[in-house]
Amino acid sequence: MANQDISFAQINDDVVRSLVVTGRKYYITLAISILVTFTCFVGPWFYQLRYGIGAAGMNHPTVWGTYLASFIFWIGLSHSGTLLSAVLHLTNSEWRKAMYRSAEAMTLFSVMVAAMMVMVHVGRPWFVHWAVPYPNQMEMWPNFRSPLMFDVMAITTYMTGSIIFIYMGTIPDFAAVRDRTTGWRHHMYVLLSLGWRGTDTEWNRLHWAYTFLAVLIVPLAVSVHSIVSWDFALSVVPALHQTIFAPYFVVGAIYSGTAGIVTVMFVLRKYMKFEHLITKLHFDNLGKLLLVMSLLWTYINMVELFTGWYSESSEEYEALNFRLFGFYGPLYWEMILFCALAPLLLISKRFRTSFVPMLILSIVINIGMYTERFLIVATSLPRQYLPDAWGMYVPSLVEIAIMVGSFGMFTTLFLVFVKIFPSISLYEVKETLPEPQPKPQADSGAP
Amino acid sequence: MSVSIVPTLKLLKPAAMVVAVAFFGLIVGYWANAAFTSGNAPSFAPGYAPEQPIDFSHRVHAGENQIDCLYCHTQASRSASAGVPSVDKCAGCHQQVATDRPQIRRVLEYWENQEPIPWIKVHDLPDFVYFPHKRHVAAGVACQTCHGPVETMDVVSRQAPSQMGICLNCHKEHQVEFGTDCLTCHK
Amino acid sequence: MATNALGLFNAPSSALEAAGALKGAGFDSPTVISPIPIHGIDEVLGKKKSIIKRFTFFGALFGGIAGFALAAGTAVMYIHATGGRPIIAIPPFLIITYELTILCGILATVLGFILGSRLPAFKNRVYVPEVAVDKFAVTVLCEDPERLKRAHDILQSSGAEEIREVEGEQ
Amino acid sequence: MSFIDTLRSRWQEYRRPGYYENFDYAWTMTIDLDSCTGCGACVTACQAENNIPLVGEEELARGREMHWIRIERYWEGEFPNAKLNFIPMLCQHCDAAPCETVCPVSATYHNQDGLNAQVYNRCVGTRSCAVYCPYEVRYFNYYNHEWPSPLDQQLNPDVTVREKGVMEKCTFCIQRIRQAKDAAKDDGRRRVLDGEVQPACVQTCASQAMVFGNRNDSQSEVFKSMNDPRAYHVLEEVNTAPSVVYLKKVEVNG
Repeated sequence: MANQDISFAQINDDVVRSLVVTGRKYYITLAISILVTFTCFVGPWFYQLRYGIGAAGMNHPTVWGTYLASFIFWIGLSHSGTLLSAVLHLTNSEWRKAMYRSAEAMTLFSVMVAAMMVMVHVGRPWFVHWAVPYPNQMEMWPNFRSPLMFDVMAITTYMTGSIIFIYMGTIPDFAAVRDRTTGWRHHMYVLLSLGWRGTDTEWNRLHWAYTFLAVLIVPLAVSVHSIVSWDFALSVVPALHQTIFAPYFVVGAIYSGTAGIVTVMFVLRKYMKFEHLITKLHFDNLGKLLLVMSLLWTYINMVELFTGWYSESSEEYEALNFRLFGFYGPLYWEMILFCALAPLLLISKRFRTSFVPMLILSIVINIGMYTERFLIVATSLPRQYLPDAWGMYVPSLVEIAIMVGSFGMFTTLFLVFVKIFPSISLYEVKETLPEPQPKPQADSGAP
Repeated sequence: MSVSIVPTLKLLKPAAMVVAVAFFGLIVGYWANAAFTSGNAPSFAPGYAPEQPIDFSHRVHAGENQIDCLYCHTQASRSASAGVPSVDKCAGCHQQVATDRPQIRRVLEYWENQEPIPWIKVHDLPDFVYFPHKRHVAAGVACQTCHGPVETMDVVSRQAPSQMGICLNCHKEHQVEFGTDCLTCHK
Repeated sequence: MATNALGLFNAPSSALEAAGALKGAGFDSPTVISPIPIHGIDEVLGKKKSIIKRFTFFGALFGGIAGFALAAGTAVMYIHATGGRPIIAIPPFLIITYELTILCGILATVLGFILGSRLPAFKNRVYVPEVAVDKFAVTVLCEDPERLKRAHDILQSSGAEEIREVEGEQ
Repeated sequence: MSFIDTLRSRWQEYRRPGYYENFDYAWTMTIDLDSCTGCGACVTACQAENNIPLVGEEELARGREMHWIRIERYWEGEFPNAKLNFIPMLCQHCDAAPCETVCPVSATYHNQDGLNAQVYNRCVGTRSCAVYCPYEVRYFNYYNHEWPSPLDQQLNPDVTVREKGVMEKCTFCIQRIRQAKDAAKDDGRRRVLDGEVQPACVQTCASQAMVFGNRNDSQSEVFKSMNDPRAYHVLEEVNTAPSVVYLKKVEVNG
């Protein structure tokens, strides 16, 4: 909820200002992020396309590497936005209204970056369209029994669903912004708002459509990340072939996604000057959610260890041993520190309502979560059944560059977004304010 | 005061035209690619008819004089590739037949110099496809099925676009045992 | 083009009052334009039946059937046996079914929304930019000057801040 | 009614695991570990037969070896009593192969001859099959390999040279199987005779530790060999139903 003493008009002013008035800081950030995207993502990727996947550090037992870890990370980051927004919409939460738009945008862009990571990951991206069902002269269709095909279907659906969900929720705001802008912006918003007016019929239809979308999107979002987990869990690789993986990934995804929202909220609040709209209350609530997710995540992580430990099968045991005490052992303990211990600070209300510590914690959590994804790939595959084929995987420079570049790409997309989409939902924030009361009779009647 | 998206749409007419043309171009380009250049190289397109070192006419040999395909392309019934006849084969007849024509003299020149004629391959398959002529000749598939009416051509041109669908259709039509198994053609 | 009376209000309650009064006076369905959805509008203007739910339901149903048909049909069209599993393997195909159910459900909902809300607006529709900020407007189509006058009076008595005559479609 | 009957029979057909039931061949290999000397001739033969690139020292150090069959070496005991065991590891052509189910584009699948097929030109390079394979016998082309002249002259024309970004693995020398089938057809025989097909590794094995053949034919050499009491499958607990059978080494003194 926003502060109660701001007026409807002020919200319009704030949002239009955030779209139209652009400071030098914005352009500098945009330039840097575009530069990073090109030098760290596009460039190395082209090198890799010419040379082959050999440019990355993957080798014989560890054929999957950081590209896949980044893919899961971005998909995970995408998980909170739309899911949280839909759940909170269905439960009529007031505090959702000031933050859901940018959370959804985060979803959308991280799904896009994740899709790019798939392109980077595969050996022959120029044939990636073969994983799409379309009639062709070869009469070949994709293999729908494959967990990777589930991924293709789920992520396509999720991306489509997220685009529609964010767009539909923004139509009234496009209309509000349309009236205040001129030139090309005006024409863009005319088209985007579809000629929305805000009549009773329109509101009614929007409400129903939006609610149905939310209902459809909640199970979808849960399915997407469990399907991503099955890429691993449906194999017979020790330490990956686990039933806990689906909930583990879903929880991890919501966890890192919520931390991502905290980061984005902080940046929006600070640089778009939404201090009166995004308040301590939001950080408090998000902090509680983070705490819950962190505890859940820790629990599932323990269960994962237990099954390996109790099974006492030599390959499970070896994989576990390698993860905890092997070459990447320190990374594992870093992950525990960042994702299981550090978030315990959230128990304190004072911590939850202070902005900078929350920002630092959210970034720390996401570093930990990236480590988690990296460890899943880099400590399971090198220790499989046959010890002769054991190996070691270290990311190459190209891989690290592309990982950094993917952050640049995400930032670029987000920066473009904040200048086109009203990043605060105008009408829903207004809804949280006290309803305007009719003025005393004396004032009315004047034409 | 009223609202409508039509004025903006009208403004966008030129842009829409560009998009429409680009879209149309994309579709035409896709179609052209699928129909003519599938298989990556321009030489895989139907209608490819390179100029050969000798103006050899299949119409005269196979059409008018009714020489069997397998008389010259003997390898077709024995091995995977149909093969091009050696100069010896040409000389076998043309030491007697029509020796005065300039083109024949050139053939005999090759023969006397003990050099092969540098024929240019017209029908080519991608390298990852294995097509045994032997099996198909043994199964009674006419050469014309894939190569077209060669006996009417003065200059041989490519007929079938060598696409997987064509192989598959034929195999399905004739109910070849395990004919759609990938390993039948790819190995 | 038709003439419409449009009254601007600064509170949703007075706008609703005006709309109710107009309806009671025999005007056919006044339109309330507001910056936020108004609670309790159904009681004044009558409950609106939405066709969206049907779209969502049948879209999802179609998606489910199409999803299974896509997976099973394409598996049968070119048979590649994999991993000793049946060609039509139920558990994996259920996932495809699930995803396509949701995808088609979402797309059908969008279609339902577009049709149900009469968007996009291709004709000039009655609108004033103030309603996107903090004003609530009630507008009604008036065929002749006499009805315009009556609408004017009703709006006035309900406490309209400002009354305009606007050309356009409802 | 007949339409429903057809539908039902088709449905039952498609619900049967593996779909192909009455096929002529089920290619199988047995490897007698008692005879295996670990000489590595099979590795070399395979390399020559199947156009497998030599990756070079540098790539080898990065763990990107390429050989469809490898000799795994396992030491037992401490120095004075140390013992060395060998086990040649190649694609097991599992009947319930995990790698097949995961390929999104059906580049790898099971064919009617019991072979685990890998179609190179369909592969998009997700590398998931290599992750799913418990035997680690799938090898990936990390870049375009070159055969500097005159090595290019020894490439086998019957085998595709693989591009970068493509997964490859043992095919049981499919080109030889196809050739033998061709010869059988020319002779008007329905089946290949036992011993007519030999993959390069089997042909090369000096101690004749490997036997290859059709296990559907109860007269075949391989059928006898795989029913030896010493026979076992590697990683039987993963339930992949491999087509490669190992014969246990006979221990002399404990």
